[in-house]
Amino acid sequence: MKIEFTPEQLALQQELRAYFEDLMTPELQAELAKGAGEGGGPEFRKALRRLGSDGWISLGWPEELGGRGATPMEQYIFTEEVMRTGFPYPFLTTDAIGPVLAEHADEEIKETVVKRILRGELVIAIGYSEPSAGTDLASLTTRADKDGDEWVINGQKTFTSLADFSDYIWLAVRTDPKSKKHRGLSLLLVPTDAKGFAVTPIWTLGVRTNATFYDNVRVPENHLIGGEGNGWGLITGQLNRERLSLVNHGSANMLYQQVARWAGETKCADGRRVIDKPWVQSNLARAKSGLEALKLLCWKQAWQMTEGTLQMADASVAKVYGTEFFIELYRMLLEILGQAGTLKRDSPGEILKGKLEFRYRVGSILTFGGGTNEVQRDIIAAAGLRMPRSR
Amino acid sequence: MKIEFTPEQLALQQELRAYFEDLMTPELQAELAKGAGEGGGPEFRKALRRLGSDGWISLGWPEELGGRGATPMEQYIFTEEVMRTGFPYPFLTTDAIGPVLAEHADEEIKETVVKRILRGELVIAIGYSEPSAGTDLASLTTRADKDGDEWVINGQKTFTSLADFSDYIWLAVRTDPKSKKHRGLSLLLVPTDAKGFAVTPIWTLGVRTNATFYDNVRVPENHLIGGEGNGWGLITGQLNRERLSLVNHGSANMLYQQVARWAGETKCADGRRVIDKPWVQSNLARAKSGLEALKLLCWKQAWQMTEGTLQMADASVAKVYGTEFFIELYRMLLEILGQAGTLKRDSPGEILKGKLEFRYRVGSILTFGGGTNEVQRDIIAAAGLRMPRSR
Amino acid sequence: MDFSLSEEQSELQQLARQILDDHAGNDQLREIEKRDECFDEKLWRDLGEAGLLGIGIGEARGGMDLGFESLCLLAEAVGATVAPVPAVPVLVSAALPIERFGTDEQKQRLLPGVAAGATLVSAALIEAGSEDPSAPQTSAEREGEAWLLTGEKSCVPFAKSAERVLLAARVEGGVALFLLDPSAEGVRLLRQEVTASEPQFAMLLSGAKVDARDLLAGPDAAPAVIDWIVERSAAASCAMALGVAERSTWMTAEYASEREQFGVKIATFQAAAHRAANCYIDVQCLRLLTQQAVSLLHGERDASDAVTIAKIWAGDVLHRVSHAAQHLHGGIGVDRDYPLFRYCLWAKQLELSLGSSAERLAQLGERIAAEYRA
Amino acid sequence: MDFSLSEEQSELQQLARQILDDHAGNDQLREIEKRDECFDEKLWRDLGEAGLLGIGIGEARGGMDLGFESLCLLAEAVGATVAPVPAVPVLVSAALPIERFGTDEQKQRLLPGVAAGATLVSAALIEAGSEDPSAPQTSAEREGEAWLLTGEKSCVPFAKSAERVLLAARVEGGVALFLLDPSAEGVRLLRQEVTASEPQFAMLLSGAKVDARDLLAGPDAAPAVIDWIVERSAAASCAMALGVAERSTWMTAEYASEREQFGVKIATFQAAAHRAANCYIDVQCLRLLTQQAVSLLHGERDASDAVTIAKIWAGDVLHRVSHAAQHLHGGIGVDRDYPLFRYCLWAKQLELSLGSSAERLAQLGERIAAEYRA
Repeated sequence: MKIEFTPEQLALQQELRAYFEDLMTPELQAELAKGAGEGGGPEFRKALRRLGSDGWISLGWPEELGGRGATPMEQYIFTEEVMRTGFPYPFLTTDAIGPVLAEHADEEIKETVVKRILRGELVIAIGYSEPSAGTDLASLTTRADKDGDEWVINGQKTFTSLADFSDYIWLAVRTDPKSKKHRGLSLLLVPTDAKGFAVTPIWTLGVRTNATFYDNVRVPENHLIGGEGNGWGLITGQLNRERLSLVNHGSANMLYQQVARWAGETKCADGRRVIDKPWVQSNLARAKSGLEALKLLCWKQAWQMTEGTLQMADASVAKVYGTEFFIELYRMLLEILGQAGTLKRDSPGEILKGKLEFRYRVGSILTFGGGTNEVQRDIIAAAGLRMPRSR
Repeated sequence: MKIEFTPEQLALQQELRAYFEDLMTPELQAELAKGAGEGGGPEFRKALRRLGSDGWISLGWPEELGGRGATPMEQYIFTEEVMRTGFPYPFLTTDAIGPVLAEHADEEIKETVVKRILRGELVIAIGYSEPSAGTDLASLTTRADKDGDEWVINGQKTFTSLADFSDYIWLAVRTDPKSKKHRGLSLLLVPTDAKGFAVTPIWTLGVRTNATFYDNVRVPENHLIGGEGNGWGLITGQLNRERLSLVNHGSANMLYQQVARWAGETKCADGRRVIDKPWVQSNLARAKSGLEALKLLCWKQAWQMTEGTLQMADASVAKVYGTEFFIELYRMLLEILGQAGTLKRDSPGEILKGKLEFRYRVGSILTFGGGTNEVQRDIIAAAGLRMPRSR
Repeated sequence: MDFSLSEEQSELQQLARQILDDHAGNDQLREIEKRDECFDEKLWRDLGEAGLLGIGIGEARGGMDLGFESLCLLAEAVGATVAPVPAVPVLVSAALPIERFGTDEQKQRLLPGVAAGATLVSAALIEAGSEDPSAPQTSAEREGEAWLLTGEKSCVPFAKSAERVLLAARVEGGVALFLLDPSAEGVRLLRQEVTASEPQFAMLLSGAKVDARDLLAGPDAAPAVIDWIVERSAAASCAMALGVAERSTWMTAEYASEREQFGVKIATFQAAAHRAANCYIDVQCLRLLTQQAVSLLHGERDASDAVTIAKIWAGDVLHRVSHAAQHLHGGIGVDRDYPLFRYCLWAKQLELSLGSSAERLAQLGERIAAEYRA
Repeated sequence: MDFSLSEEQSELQQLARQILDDHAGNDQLREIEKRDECFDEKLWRDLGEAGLLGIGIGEARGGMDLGFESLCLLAEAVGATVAPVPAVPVLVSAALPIERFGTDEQKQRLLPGVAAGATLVSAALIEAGSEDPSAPQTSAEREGEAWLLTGEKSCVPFAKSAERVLLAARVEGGVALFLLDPSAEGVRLLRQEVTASEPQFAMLLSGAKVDARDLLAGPDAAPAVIDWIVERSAAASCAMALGVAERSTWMTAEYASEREQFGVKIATFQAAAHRAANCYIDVQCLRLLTQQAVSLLHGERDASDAVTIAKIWAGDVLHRVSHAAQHLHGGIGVDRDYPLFRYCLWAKQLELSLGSSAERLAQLGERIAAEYRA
């Protein structure tokens, strides 16, 4: 057993930390601050292209697909450093959809899409959820019908995040109208400049997301990826890959450190420091204990992925623990800031740029997003503890 | 609103407190300490007869059944004072079964059983659970068949607490062998000196309980109480009445006060008192906050019973909250005692007579006993929040 | 022992709920949230016309003088509708202490307008560097009969539209309470955006002048008055929290009873039903603890522990219920087109105001230690 | 980064599990529990013969010198079987510091017997009035070359059958560590009954004599040695806790998968399945935190925070898993004829020993404050 980074892994971490400090120019930071940190502006595009040309986007891609073949452990270190900076790196484009396209798409799409993903020129949004197909994704009704050598798409998606500035939608559709549930689903790549495609914003507690509409949208037949009727496997595979980045330890740990530093520096009216109060110490200690478990769950999972020994229940454990711990973490840290913790970014008196005020609002989507925690617990009981399923 | 005892209620409380101090003689306390506090010995019997002759047993019985017609609020005050003393008052005999017998039994049984209950001469054990009918009580299989003017009982019960010294078993049986689930159940009063009845101990984490066996046990037909096939209503009615005494505030609050007093008096190696440690204060504060909610849930429920406005969900709320809070309360208090909290009564160095060490062990049965908390939560969702039932 | 409302209180509760429900539809709230200051003046005036703003104000000043229990029923109803009206800061934190401790002149000058819904008053309870209301850094110096105040208050609700803002400042011999005119010279107001939609302000005071007639309490009386205010503000905010948590719970139960996934109502998943049941238990507990605190304050009894415990529970319950509600709603729970999000924002706002659970727990622990230290 | 066991460690784990499982059947345990001292001497000798008692002891003294990670695998296996053998007090709290800090003579005299299973040694870490191992009230005075000890130790496992008991006492200039012969004059042993079945004793010392050769560490070295012992004892008790919690979880999952109520397996109730899933998550977390602490100690690295955090989690996980297991088992979970009850008793015993979660959390908080106090 050796539960720490190797010297090579530490070196990669240091290299990335320096790289991102350089990447996050004041202009980029200002642009991100103006939006809700979701990206899409010109500075964001510029930084993304730089990440592409510096070879970081292909880091975790298999060598046979033109990638650098980094292990999941190295990819995890990359993810952690990205998330520490707050750069809205399009992980779903670069690490979930990109490699799938590289493996399954034809030469034309490889030229027009895959290469541009690797160059940091493209962002792709995910179009899965529908108003009545959320947790129960397999019941989706958006359909695509074959008409000659084109697919004709009709339907509506909800919570299509990033669609307002994405170049494509990675769209789950029903291609066999007679099929039910997870059979007969396929994945299509839909250019956002296609005729009949429309976006309207959904303003949420935290960031903007979108409803997207498909009114006889036509795409060529090679835009169906991975074979007709094979959508379900691609969707669940992607959700599994996504789960680890949802509960990344690095950025949560940074918040803890920032609050601890603030509490260590800030004096109360009576001259004591905030951190001198026993209840503040207790909140920090609980935060640190919880973060330590999160760190090890992430490390273990990245290590298991590297070794090829990741079990289904393990990914669910990290997802459930991490997302529910975040809710508690933000609370414990906000209690330390007190009422000043309710002040938003740019308000006089805000602490840590209102970051916690914001994080608590966006953090609430993680327990149901990315595979709701009830389903994850069902998986843990069944796959982890071999208990009979409840229905 | 007036959320406190009336002067009359306070006077009753004071009267009872003095009465029980007098009742709990050193001899009785020594006898109880020798057993696990469950009663059954000669001093216990003596005290119970005194409670009978002083009129306390009939306190909450309706006047038309020979009782003093006290309100549920007064009865609650009585229960709280009893539990503070640690006297193993046979509530199920006196307040659950007794009034049912007084209402439903014939004159003979009223003479031989009911009067003796009121005189404090009898203890009756409850025989409901069977090895494969615990939470799902309605699936019980112990049967009674009519033979002439007698019932012939065959079967086995588990967790028949107090059966080792009780005078009767209040036994749930299936009188219609063709019936399923809660139909066709009846209640019989079985004298423990009946032929074919046997008791063997079940030693638990905390106190002793029993398995009881019924091998062609014969009882006269008037020992079937409340009518053939009417058992289910009597059982659930009794469980509902029982629930409030399970989560009584008084004795839990006394433990809190005793630990707080100990922490206030006891000095650490460095000369500080135990209670000077912020984490000890924090545990005490969490204990007190939780106790305060329990107190009010109990008061409200007793008040609602007095007013006749108790809703089904309310009783379940108090049961779930109280039993789960006890588990946390014992932990918080034990943490304050530290490793010395693992020392049992009579061991050198024990604190508060090992009471907490013992309570944590017996407390664990309450979350499933008396109607498991899963079923209570089903009730709260359905009856309290009008949500559709899950199965 | 009596947990019931009086007939008068029930009627008042009905009335408040009716007026608030009429104004607090999703579309109406959305319109008001577009304004610079999220405040429904029409609703406020309607409440005034119905007499509800005068619950805590004496009859001689146009109020109904119905007592603190009734006032908290209004606060609860405001929480249940998340109506954009400043019931707690104006009526409890400011008007109530003026009614109780003010001079006749102050009462006559300020309270009839408050009761009618024409005048706002507010209170500045915290400062940038100190959230302990009884330990202000702001100081006041005599200038003739008047006072000059210097310091920085933070998170003052409705400071811009208030006629007077009640605040504490250090003076010789301790702390005093003043009624500051926020439009006076030497006062700078900076708008603060907070989690909930309430307009709040930082108040920068550089020699801001307060007339002698606007002193509410001198150094002898002020510490007790500050505790009096904070206890009532906290209890009223628990009542508001109760409204927020209870309505969130019901919205969640209803949504789960209608929303289908996997071909069944999600309420029929035992995990979802039990999560909602836990909210129900939490709300019941918060209701009882709030009632106890409010009822003791109503009778001017010692309520320090009762208020502290209610506030601890309020923070815990708001946190748990708010997240359970969002979780069981899924995506729609965070959508600003669906009303739940306001409850979640108010939940966090109330949780962190007037002492978080962690801070209040430490406070209670210290009191217990003082009680039991032999 | 490597979370795997070495081949040697895996084999050792297999061996330990096999021997322990052979001895720890319900009937066997019941027999042993009838004895005055709940201790399976046969099992202990078998472990000794298999070399497992010498994991932490040098080869020159009949041990295998396999390191702390391996020793904790044994502790975990003991926890998983709740076998009545004193792995942690004898092998970790006492033998390990003798091996590391003892004189050659001490090692040669005591450790070969320990490795063979013929000799027990133990450690007295707490006192009646002080559970802080580094702040004993017991004192030692010189008498010629020897020492006379006076004071009162509490909860000393196996004090009656131990050849020597390691303990700390105040001396001039600080604290020193001694190896006391519990059968020496001036030592009175009083049996203590504790939650778990382990035999423990109060040790009353009134001028109990310790030879010069039985001094383990003088005042210069002792404070660091005490920390060294406490960290390893705590980490090993986390490993034991892991075994207890994991086996409880599996017993519960299996029971729920077989027990029927309402005509279905109770595992098919989502509330029951999710409660078990929560135990699984808890156990995974405890495993990782324990591995981290143990692995750092194995490499003689700074592990203060890692040990403290593992112990906090151990307390929390034992508490939660133990109650979930009992709850989901229902009545049979508290029946002393069914094996679960032993796990629950050991859970509480381990939770409250060597610093409860609440106390350890406060300790961690103080360290964080020292780190960040600017």
